[in-house]
Amino acid sequence: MAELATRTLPLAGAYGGSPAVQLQPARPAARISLRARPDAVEALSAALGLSLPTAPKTSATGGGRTALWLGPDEWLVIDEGDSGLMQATAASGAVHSATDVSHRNTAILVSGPGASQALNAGCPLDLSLKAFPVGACARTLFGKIEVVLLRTGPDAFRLECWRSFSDYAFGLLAEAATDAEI
Amino acid sequence: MRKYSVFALVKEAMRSHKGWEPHWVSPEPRSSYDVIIIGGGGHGLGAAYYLAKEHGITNIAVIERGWLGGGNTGRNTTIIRSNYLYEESMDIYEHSLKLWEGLSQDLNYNVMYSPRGVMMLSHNTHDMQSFKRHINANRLYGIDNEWLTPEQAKAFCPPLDISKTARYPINGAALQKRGGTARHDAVAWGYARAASDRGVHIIQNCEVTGIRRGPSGEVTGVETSRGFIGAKKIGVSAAGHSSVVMQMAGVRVPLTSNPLQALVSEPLKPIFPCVVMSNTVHAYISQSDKGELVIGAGTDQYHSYSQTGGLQIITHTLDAICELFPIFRRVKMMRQWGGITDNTPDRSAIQSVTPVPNLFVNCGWGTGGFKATPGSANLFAHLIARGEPHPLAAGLTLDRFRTGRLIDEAAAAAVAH
Amino acid sequence: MTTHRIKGAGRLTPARTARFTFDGKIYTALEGDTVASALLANGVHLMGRSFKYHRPRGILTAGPEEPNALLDVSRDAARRQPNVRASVQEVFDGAIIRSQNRWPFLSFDIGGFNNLLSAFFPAGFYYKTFMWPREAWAKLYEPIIRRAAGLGVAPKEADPDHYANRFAHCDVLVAGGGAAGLTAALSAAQTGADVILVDERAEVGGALLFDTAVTIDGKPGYDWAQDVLRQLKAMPNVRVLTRTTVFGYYNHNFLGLVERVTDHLASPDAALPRERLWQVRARKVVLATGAIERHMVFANNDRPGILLASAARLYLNHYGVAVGSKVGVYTAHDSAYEAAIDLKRAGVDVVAIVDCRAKPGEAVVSAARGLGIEVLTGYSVIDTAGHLRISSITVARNGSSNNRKIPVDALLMSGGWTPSVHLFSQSRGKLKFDAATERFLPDVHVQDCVSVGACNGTDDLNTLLSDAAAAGGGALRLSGEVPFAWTGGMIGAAEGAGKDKVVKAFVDFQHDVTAKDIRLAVREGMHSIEHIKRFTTNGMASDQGKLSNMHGLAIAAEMLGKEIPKVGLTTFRAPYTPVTYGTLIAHSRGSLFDPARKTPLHAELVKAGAEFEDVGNWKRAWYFPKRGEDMHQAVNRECRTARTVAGVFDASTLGKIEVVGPDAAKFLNLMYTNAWDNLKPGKCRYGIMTREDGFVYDDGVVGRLSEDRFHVTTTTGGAPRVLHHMEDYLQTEFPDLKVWLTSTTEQWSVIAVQGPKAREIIAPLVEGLDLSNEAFPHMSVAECTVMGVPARLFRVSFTGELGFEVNVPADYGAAVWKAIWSRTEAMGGCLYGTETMHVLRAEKGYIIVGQDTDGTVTPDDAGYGWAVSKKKPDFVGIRGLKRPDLMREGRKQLVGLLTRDPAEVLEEGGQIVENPNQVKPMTMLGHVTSAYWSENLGRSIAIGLVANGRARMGETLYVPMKDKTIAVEVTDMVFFDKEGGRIHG
Amino acid sequence: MLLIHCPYCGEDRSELEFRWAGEAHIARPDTISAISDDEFAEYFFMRDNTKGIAWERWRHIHGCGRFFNAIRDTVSDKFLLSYKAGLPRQPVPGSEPAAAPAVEGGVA
Repeated sequence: MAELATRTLPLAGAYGGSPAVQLQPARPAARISLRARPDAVEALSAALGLSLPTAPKTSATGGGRTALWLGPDEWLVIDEGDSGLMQATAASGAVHSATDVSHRNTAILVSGPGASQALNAGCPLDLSLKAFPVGACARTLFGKIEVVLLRTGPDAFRLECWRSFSDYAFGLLAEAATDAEI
Repeated sequence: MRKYSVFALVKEAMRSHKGWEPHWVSPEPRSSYDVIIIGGGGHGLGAAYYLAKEHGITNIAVIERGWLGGGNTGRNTTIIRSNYLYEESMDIYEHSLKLWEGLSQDLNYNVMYSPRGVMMLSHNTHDMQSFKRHINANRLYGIDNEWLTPEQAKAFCPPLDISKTARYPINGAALQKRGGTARHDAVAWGYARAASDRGVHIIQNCEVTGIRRGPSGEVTGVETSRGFIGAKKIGVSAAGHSSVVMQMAGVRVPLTSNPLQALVSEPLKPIFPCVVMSNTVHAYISQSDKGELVIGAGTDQYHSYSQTGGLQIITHTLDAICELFPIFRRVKMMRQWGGITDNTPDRSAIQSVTPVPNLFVNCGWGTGGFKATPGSANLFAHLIARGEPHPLAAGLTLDRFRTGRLIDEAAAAAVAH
Repeated sequence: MTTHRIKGAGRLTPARTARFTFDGKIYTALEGDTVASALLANGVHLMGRSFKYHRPRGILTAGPEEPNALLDVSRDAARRQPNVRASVQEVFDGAIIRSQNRWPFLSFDIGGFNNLLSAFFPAGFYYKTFMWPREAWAKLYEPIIRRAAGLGVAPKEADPDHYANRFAHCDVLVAGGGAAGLTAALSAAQTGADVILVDERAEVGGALLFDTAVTIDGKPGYDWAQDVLRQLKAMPNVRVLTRTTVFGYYNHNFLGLVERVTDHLASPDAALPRERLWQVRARKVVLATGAIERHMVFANNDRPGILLASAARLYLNHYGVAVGSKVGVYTAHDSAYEAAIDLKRAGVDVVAIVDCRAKPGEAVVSAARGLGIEVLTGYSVIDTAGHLRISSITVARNGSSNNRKIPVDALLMSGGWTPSVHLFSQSRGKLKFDAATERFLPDVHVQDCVSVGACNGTDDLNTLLSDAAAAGGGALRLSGEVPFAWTGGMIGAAEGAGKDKVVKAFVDFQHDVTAKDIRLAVREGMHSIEHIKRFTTNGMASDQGKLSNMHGLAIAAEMLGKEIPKVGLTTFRAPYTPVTYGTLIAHSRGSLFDPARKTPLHAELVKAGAEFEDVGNWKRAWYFPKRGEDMHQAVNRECRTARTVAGVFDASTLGKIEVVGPDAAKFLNLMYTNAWDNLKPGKCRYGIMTREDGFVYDDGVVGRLSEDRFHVTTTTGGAPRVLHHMEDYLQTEFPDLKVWLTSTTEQWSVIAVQGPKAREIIAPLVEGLDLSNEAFPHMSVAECTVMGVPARLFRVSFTGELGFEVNVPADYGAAVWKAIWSRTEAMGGCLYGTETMHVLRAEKGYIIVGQDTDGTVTPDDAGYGWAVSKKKPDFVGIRGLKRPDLMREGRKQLVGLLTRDPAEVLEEGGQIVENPNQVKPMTMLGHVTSAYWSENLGRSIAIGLVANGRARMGETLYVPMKDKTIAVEVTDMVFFDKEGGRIHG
Repeated sequence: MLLIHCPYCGEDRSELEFRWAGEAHIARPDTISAISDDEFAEYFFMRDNTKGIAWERWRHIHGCGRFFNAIRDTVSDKFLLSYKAGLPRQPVPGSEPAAAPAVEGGVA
């Protein structure tokens, strides 16, 4: 049996943040980009063990998995536990497209009183709790890259981006963190 | 017209400049003219001048919606060069550059043509291939354009950063020494004065609202905000508004009018000797004689006649400029504005007869309008006078979009594999 | 040095001082002083030289509209800032300040000779001369003019400071923190709305800072303002931004603000940005931008010591500084009287108030006379004297010729107040001209914004307070008193500077534009205000016409015999005041200028000593030099080794799109020129994509993993635009197809192993797959396991050798790469980069879209006519391909080019001609698209686009270069292993 | 910086998230292989380039990813309506009697 491959994570050893903003590369997670028409939502929700959100800017969690609404026929499903996402959707019996993007994306956890200010250094969205409550998510821009934002708490966000943009994302967050007030 | 010279200036200084004549006459429009040019920018006024000077046609009216040179002529970043790629482009832009070289003397009006050199920066292998293709084609066509090493580029333009640690290090540059800048307002006023002196009527604040046509479909004149004015021939030279005017004659054209923004810095002592352009980092810069850094970039993405654009275009432009010239980061932006560029799918102009008899169109110059002004005007005059294009402008037909014989200057610069 | 600080006046604390140098001399300022107030306190008025005539100029204003006192301010060599307004820059301890635009000294400037010769330099003189001889303009005249022009010196070093950006949203943005702004902000804040209040000064209050006689809510104006500020700062839904300018009002209530964070601090915290750019989307905007006092236009109105009346009041009432000891006043507006009254009460000798109006406001006149000040109504100042400082004014009763000289060391002037409608105009609001008061005022608000206070032409304090409260939307009700209701104001030339006069009555101080310049422009046929502005450059200086626009317009209208609104108004453009480039750039610098995209194998490539090149925003391994090899030697070794043993290459940047769904094959049939429904799962096919116009747009290998799942690859540069192109057609032209697209470019590390030993290298790492030719032939794809990891293995080759591409989930790429590379190295194989990849594929005649094609090349031109399906009823490009010019004879076609001299390597971009001796402009047949030295063939090879190329096999053509002409033979494009056996090895 | 209403997200978003995609309601001819050269030039190249009320396409590329249509005044840059792809050309709000088909898109 040939030796087993090990993982080399993006942002390994990345360090930054300020008293107002803590930055932490997220643990590796399983992810699928799920696309389907509305008529397949019920079957896919059952297969995944959570009810896929159908309203814009919303997410849903269930069984350690989180599903983010990205478009009328598009979700990003993240599972930090064991994966099995592809197998689950395949068994749903619904017509759909599921594509493993676990390694395409990586994520940065942004938390602290200055979290939304740091994000607003590059993101044009209104990140007040009123406009972007806990559980809200959106694909948007952060500086010169595309990201997916999920608010996980009043002062906590998960920023998903493609692997090759993660140095840029972390660098901009680190610089923006020093400019955020408590 | 009174000849301008240092002697005239001294003489007038003695009597506190009371004796200067108006640049142009602003007559009431006649009932009809032999030729009407729609659009009082550099191209329109120039065409009237060359019709009078080279084709002996002087019963002409140039009709301008607002004030002379108020469109793109007064809003561009005044860059002049002729090192384009395709023969059709080289023909017309080199014809224009040769006219630039003698324009002040021809018009007896100092348009301040300043051949300080236009340097296009190469940041990667694709840029190098593209520029060398231009350089080789230009050489065989008799147009000066030379390849510089990064060190030579730095010597020619000292503020340039050629360090290898830059995000997109410079691996060379293409320099056209005869390229440079000129004073845009002076081009409009110089042509207007010379045309007016030869009997051309210049009619401002007169918006064309319709094109009237005769029994066999030929043009017979224009409806305007100041009444109907007859014409045997009509030349449309309305830049960003070309689609609007051509549709008055039922002719559709392949244009999109986009805002093109530019900005100037506060005036500085001389620091920037030439013109520098970069496709990859996407910006271009020169310093005006008053000392302002004149900076321009790409168009806003959507079609608009608002002559304003988004702040993000300005910030992205300045990102690029300060990446190339880090010492300018503390300099301040004094003013930003926008023009309306008429862009064709292949980024080459249209100077052509149209399906409507005696209706000629000169448009689609996009971001290349200023540098083309004398050449375009000169050849458009030939087209209007003779009814068929001058050989140097033969390729710029409206029909090329039917046959597919495009002159794709845009593709030549597209990003690589 | 006598101090002009008045005991007990102003609001600065005398204890805290700061020292700075101005042109080498050391001065002392109080903390909170601006450079202007500090210099005035030390009796210094001379601060600059004008642009054209280099006339000595003093501070004129106390705000951002300052045209004269532009200084060079630096902390150290790198932190040096030109063109800084002395009236805005606060003094910090240790500041090094220099005057500009003068040589050798401010007090003695050679440039001043221009003033003597000014008769020869009227507006627009440079259009009339400098035309002989032809080259002289660029070589002689222009350099001289450029050296004289310009004000400050550009910094010489890169800026070490950093800047920040903040997108923000609010319900109400209030521009201006004066009486109106504070009221609107408090009113809005009390409704619970999110409010941002912005003021360009260090302290709120606006006009209340100098107008000490005003009381609001029973308190002195300044105290009321600071009290409201405390209330606002205590509210969580309010953000107050001082030292911040709203510089731009863009579409849909989007506003650009610049906050000056550290420029006033002696030793700022290194973590702080120097300035912060705010990009605010406001639901509603309240413009409370006040008004700017105008100067008077009269002969020699520009000597140092001549200031705006309100400026003198601010220097006295806020900074405690008297601008002079023998002060004259020349006015057409009542407000100047209060300046005289304040100075008189502070013990300063106010020698005379000259009011050009026959009947000014009685209250202010009697108040002034009550204090013993001589008030001359119906008089005018018709001249001034004094070189580096004003020494006297000459006054005369209007219409009479006998005049009288009054010695002064300062002259305050007021032509009245111009409502600041800059931001309103930027919001594309429509202005109207109020003929009674000769003011342009907001008329139609186009965006969700409202103007309140002086910028709306509201003079009465209580109307202002109620309008502002209403604009805020809250229940706040305030009232206040003012001692005098101001009347008056004039625009245009004053007495003694009329139509027939040739005196220098300055309209635009910085650009030295006089009243007679504007009249000259009108005489020369310039009748539009835009022509007049551009011909004279009136209003084109760094203060952008804040003081000069209205005067210029009035003088032009008088010459034209037209109503002012008929002459028009020039456009107010962003920014309101100049904005630092660094601020607009904010974070986009250095490594954050543009993302540097690296593949998952990047670290390994660096360890292996790779040189990198930029491809789009990717960093790609270019070549792997060993022991002092240059690129040429490294590439030759890599090329040789790849074909004799094996080469390993990082192909991760290639675009990858997963096309999934029952209609996947149908969709690909529409998007690519070739057919896909007969491609069996486990097989691959090379696809060419065109747009509707029929020109090659992208290409790549497509692998079918199952009935409804395709793994589509695109060029590196093409990845985003191909996906966008596909989504465009899928969503709008073929919406009924059940298929979806997902970008997987970065899901996979892609390790290409090419060469005779390729199979031997990867075999031990691959489980669950028979790699033999029979089971896994060329152009196959299979899902398997590599080193225990789920992988996709492709049997594809871009080198013509036996080739595999190992696709493993990205994070595993480095480990798999190390394993493959150690086995390859042991067998004598090599790593290779993009340069070698280019050579090997060219040896096989494979094209590169974007290099061999440039958007004007059809599939047939490129020799890929076979890939265009003849059977399919429809695909994108099917009609475009059949257009006349794309079907005509003589199109440029890709062909091989072999130089007669095998050692000669052509230059990519070289032009190809039939007859090298033809005279220029030559007829060109095409150009060299790819050219390399081929180590494997021991000679140079090239590919080129040549008119009618395929019909010219064996012909000799020529590539004329600068110093030589190179003969080439037109050949087939495949140079190496023509029978193509190796790929099936 | 424009503020654009995305009919799928049901929210106004900054122009940075969008990409302009040309004029709307230029349907690709059904049997495109059979049309004339003139008809192809008309379809692929010729444009109204309207000064005033224009029907155009946008894509919320860095958002929900959907193409949609919008009505915008190209002089004031004011959006009058955004509506989902697939709907026929919508009338300018307030200019047509109620007979026009139900407008699914949101109002800018």
